[in-house]
Amino acid sequence: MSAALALGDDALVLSHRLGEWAGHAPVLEEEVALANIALDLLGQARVLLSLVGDEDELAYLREERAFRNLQLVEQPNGDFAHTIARQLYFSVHQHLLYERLAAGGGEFADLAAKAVKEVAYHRDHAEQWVLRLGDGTAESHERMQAGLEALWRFTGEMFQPVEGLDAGSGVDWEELGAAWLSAVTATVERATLTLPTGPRTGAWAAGAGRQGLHTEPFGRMLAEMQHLHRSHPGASW
Amino acid sequence: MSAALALGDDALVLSHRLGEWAGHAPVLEEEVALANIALDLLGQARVLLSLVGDEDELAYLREERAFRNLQLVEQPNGDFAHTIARQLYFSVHQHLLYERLAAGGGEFADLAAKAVKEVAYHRDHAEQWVLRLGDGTAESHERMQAGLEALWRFTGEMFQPVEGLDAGSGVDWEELGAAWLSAVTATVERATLTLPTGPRTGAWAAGAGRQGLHTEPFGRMLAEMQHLHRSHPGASW
Amino acid sequence: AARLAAFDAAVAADDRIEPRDWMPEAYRATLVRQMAQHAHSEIIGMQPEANWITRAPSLRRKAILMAKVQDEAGHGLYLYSAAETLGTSREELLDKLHAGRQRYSSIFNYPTLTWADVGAIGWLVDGAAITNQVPLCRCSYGPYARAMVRICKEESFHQRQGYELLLALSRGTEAQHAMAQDAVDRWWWPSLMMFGPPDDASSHSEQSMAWKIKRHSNDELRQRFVDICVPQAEALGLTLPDPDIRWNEERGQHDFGAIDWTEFQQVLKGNGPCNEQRITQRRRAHEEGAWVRDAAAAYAAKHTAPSAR
Amino acid sequence: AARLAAFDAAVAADDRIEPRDWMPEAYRATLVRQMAQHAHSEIIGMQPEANWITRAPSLRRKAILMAKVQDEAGHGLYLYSAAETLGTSREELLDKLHAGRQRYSSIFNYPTLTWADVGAIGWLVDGAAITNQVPLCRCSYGPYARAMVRICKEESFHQRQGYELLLALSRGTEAQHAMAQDAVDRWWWPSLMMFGPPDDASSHSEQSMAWKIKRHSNDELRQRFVDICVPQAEALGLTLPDPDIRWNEERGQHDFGAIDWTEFQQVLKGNGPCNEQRITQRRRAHEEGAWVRDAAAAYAAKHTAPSAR
Repeated sequence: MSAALALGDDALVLSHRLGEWAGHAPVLEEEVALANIALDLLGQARVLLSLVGDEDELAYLREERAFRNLQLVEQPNGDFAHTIARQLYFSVHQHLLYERLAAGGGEFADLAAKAVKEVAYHRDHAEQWVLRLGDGTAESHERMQAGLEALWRFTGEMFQPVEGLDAGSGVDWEELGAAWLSAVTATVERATLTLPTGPRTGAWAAGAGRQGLHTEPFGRMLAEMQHLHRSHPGASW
Repeated sequence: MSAALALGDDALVLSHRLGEWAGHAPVLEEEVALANIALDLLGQARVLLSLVGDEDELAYLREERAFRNLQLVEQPNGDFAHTIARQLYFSVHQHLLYERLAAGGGEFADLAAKAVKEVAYHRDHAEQWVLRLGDGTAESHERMQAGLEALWRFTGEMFQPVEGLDAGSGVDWEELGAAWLSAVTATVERATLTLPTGPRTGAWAAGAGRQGLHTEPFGRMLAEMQHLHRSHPGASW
Repeated sequence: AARLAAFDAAVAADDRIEPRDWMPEAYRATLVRQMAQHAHSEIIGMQPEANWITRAPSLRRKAILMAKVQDEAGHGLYLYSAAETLGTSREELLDKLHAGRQRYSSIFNYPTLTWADVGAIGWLVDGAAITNQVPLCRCSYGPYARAMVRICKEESFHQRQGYELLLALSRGTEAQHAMAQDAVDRWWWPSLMMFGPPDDASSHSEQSMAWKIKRHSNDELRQRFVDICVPQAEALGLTLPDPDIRWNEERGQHDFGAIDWTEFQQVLKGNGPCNEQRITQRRRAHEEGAWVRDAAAAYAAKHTAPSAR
Repeated sequence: AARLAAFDAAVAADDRIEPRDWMPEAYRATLVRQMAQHAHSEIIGMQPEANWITRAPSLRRKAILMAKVQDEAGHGLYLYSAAETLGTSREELLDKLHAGRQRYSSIFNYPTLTWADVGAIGWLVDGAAITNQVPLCRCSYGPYARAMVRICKEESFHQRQGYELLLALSRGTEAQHAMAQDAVDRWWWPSLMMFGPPDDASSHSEQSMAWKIKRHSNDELRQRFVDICVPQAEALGLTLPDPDIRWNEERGQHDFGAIDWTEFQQVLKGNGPCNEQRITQRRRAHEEGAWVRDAAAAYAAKHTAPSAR
C-alpha cells in the first residue's frame, strides 16, 4: 500500500499548504479557486489514506519521517507566483499520472478516473495563471520566473518510480517524465518565461520525500497540523 | 500559586518569542544579547513554574486557555523595533515589579532579589536600543514609533493586580503603573519619540491574558512549542 | 414625482425594485451601505475561521471548515456583484473598507481561541446572521433579495454544521465539553449584539422598514434568536451564560439579561480585541496581491480578441 | 628575505606569530580564508539547531540548546575579531559569504529533521569539529590559536551534551530510540566528510602543514575521529551505519568503509539539501537588519563624546 500512502500524502500535504492561503489570497476569486483545489486534494487524500488505514491516525499521528509525500508539495507557499509554480509542476504531473492510471486498469484506475477531471481543472488553473503572470507585467514576469527557478530542484523526484505503480498500472516513469517536461516547457514558453536549467534534485535529497526525508519547513507544518489532535488523545471530533 | 503561574508564564512565553530570533538577528552581537535575555527569562520561568508543579507538564501540557501570561509577551516578534518596543514595555515593568518584590519581603522576595540584576540588564538593553532606533535614522525612528504604537494597547494589563501579589508583598499596583509610565515616558522622549495616546486595553481584552484569554497568534506559538512533547506521551528527554 | 410615486407603489405592492428601475438616491445609498457592510463581513469573517483550518482535528472537519470559508468568499462575490448593480465597483467598496470608511460586522473582532469557537461561530454567529437575513430574502431590492436566498440556504447549512460540531464536543471528553462550554460563554453576548442597538437607540431603522429593506426591528429579531437558542442549548447540554434567561408565560417568549452596550460601543469604535488585526490582514492581502491583479489586467489587455481592438 | 627567515625560524621554533609581526602574504591569505570559513560555519551552523529551539521537548533541553546556539554566535564573534587582526573587517567577510565567494562547512547543508538530530550534531558534528580544532590551539598564528582554546573548551561541552541527549533517547521509548538511530544513520557519513577530501586529493594541505596552521592530515584526523566514535556508539547502544567498521589489530585502528565523495562534491557545489535555504536565510537576516545597523551607526555618530569631535 505504499503507493496509496505516497499519492495520499501528496494530496494531503498540498491541500494543507493551499489551505494556508485562506484569507490571504490576492483576489476574492482566488480565495474560491484555491480552496476548491485544496478541497479536491483533501478528498483524494481521504480516499487514498483510507485504503491504508484510519485517515486521521495517518494524518495526525505519524511523525515527519513516516510521511511519503514529495518534497515539492511541502514547500512553503511563498508569494502567489511561487504557489502557482508549485501548482504547475505538481498538477501537470498529477494530471498525466492519473490519466495513465485511469487508462491502465490497475488498482488505482477507478480512483484516478474519478479524480482526473478535477485534476485537469487544477492544471488548467495553474497554466492560466502562469500565462497571466509570465506575460503580464515586468514584476509578475520576474516573480513567476523566480518561482519556477526556486522549485525546479524538487521536480526530479516526481519521476522516480513509486513502489506499486509500474507498467501493470499503466505508468512508464520515463515516458511520464518526458510528457511532463514537454507540457511544462510548452506552457513556460507560451508565457514568455524560461525553463530553469539547474539540477532537478539535490545530491542527498534525490527522491527523498518518498523515503521520508523532508525539508525543514515540513516539521513546523506538521506541528501546526497535528497539535490539537495530539492534545486530546483518543477523542472523537 | 496563581501569582507564580502569572509571572512564570510571562517569562516562559517571552523567552520563547525571543528564542525565535535565533539565526535571524540584525547583527551578531544581538544574536548573543537576545539569547541571553531569553535564557534569563527561561531560568526564571523554570523556578516559578516549579513552585506550582512540574515545569514540563505546565509548559507542554496546558491548553491555551490555561496560560496566565500577559497578552503583551505573546505578541509576535515583528521587526526588530517591534521586538524592542515589547522589551521596553515589559522589562521596565518587570524591573520595577521585581525591585518592589525584592524589597517587600513576601514569598517572592528571594527569587526577585536574585533576578533583579539580570532584569535590570534587560531593561538597559531595551532602553539603549530605543534611544539608538528613535534617534538614529528617519527609517529607524519611524519603525520604532510604529512598534511603540502597535503594542501600546497591551500595556494596561500589566498594572491590573495579580492575585497573591498585594501590599503584603510590596506591590502597590497604582504606584507601579505610575512609576512605569514615568520611566517609559522619559526613555521615549529622550529617544525623540512620542508616547502613544490610544487606549491601553481593548474593550473585551482588558487584562485578558491573566484570565486565560489570549490573542490568535498565541495558539500557533503553543502548537509549535508543544508538538514534539505531546507526540511522545510520558517520554523522558 | 411620478417616478417616486411609482417607486412607492411598487414597494407598497411588495414588487421588486430592479437595477433599471428609478429609485430615490437615499434608497440607493442605504442599500449600497448595507450590502457593502454585508459583503465586507463575509470576507473579514473568513479570518477567525481560517485561523483553524490548519489545525482542524480531523480530516472530515477540515474539509467542512475549508468548504465553509470558501462559501464565505463566494457570498462576498455575490454581494459585491449585487452592489455593482447599483453602480459601485468592488474595488471602490474594498478601498472604503481598507480606509475604515465602511464597516463590517463587529462580531468578527473577537478572536477564535479554541477549536470549539469554530462551532460556536457556526451555531450562534451564523444563527444570528440567518435570523437577520431570512427577512432580507423578501427585501424590496431584487438583486439583494435573490443573493440572500442563496446565502441563507448555505448559512443554515453552516449553522447546522456548527451545532453538530459543538454537539460532538459536548458529548466528548471532559476537556472537549469544557471547551465547548467556554466557547459558548464567550460568543453568546457578542452574538446578541449582532442585532444592533436596542430599538429606542437605533437610527436608521424606521426609513429602512418603510422601504422594506428591513422588515423587523432589532429587538424583535434578537428576541426571536434567543427563543430559538434556548432549547438548542439545552439539547446541546450546554449552558447559556445568562442567569436571567427564563420562560415568560405571559409573553410567550424568553426573558433575558441586560446587554453590556459599553463593550459593543468599544468594539464598534475599534477597540475590540481584533479590530486592528483583522483590518491589517485584509489590507496586507490586498496590497500584496496588487501585482497579481495588475498582471491579470495587463495580460487581459494584451490578449483581448483582435476583433475587439 | 631577513624577515622571511625570521618568520620561518619562529614557526620552526613553535613560537606564535602575532598581528604586528611580518608574515608572508600567502600565509596571511591562507589564514584569512580559513578563519573566515570557520567563522561563517559558526553562524550558518546556528540555523539547523535553531530550527529546534522552539520545539525543544523539555525546558531543560531548551535552555541547553539556546545556550549552545548562543555560544556559536559568540564563536563567530571571536573568530571575526581574530580575522580582523589580519586587517579584514567582519563586514567584508560577511559580504563575501553572502555573495558565495567564501565557504562555510558543508555539513550545515543537511537538514535537522527530528529532535535527535540536535543530539547527533552535538555528538558527531561537534565531535568532528573538535578533532579538527584541537590541533589548531597550537596553530602558529597567535590570535587564532587563542580563539581556538576558548572555542574548543565550549565545543567539548556541547559535544558531551549532544552525547547525553542521544543517550537519553537511546534509553527512552522505542520511538525515541529509533529517532536516535535514524539521526546517527543520517549524520555519520557527512561527519566523516567534514575532514575534507582524502590526503591524496587535498590541495592546500602541504603548505598549511609547513606553516603549522595545520598539523595533521585529513585522513589522520578522520581516523582519529572514527576511533573515538566507535566505542562511544557502543556505549550509546546505537549502530554506526557502516558494515565495514571493524577493529584492525595490525594497525591498532578501526577500518571503515569507503566514503561517497560524489555526494560531498555535490553538496560542496551547492546542490545539497539546504545550501539555498541556509544562504538565503543568512542574506535575508543581514538585509533585513541593515536599517538597524545603520541606525546604530547614525546614533553613535551623533552622540560621540563632544571632545572627540
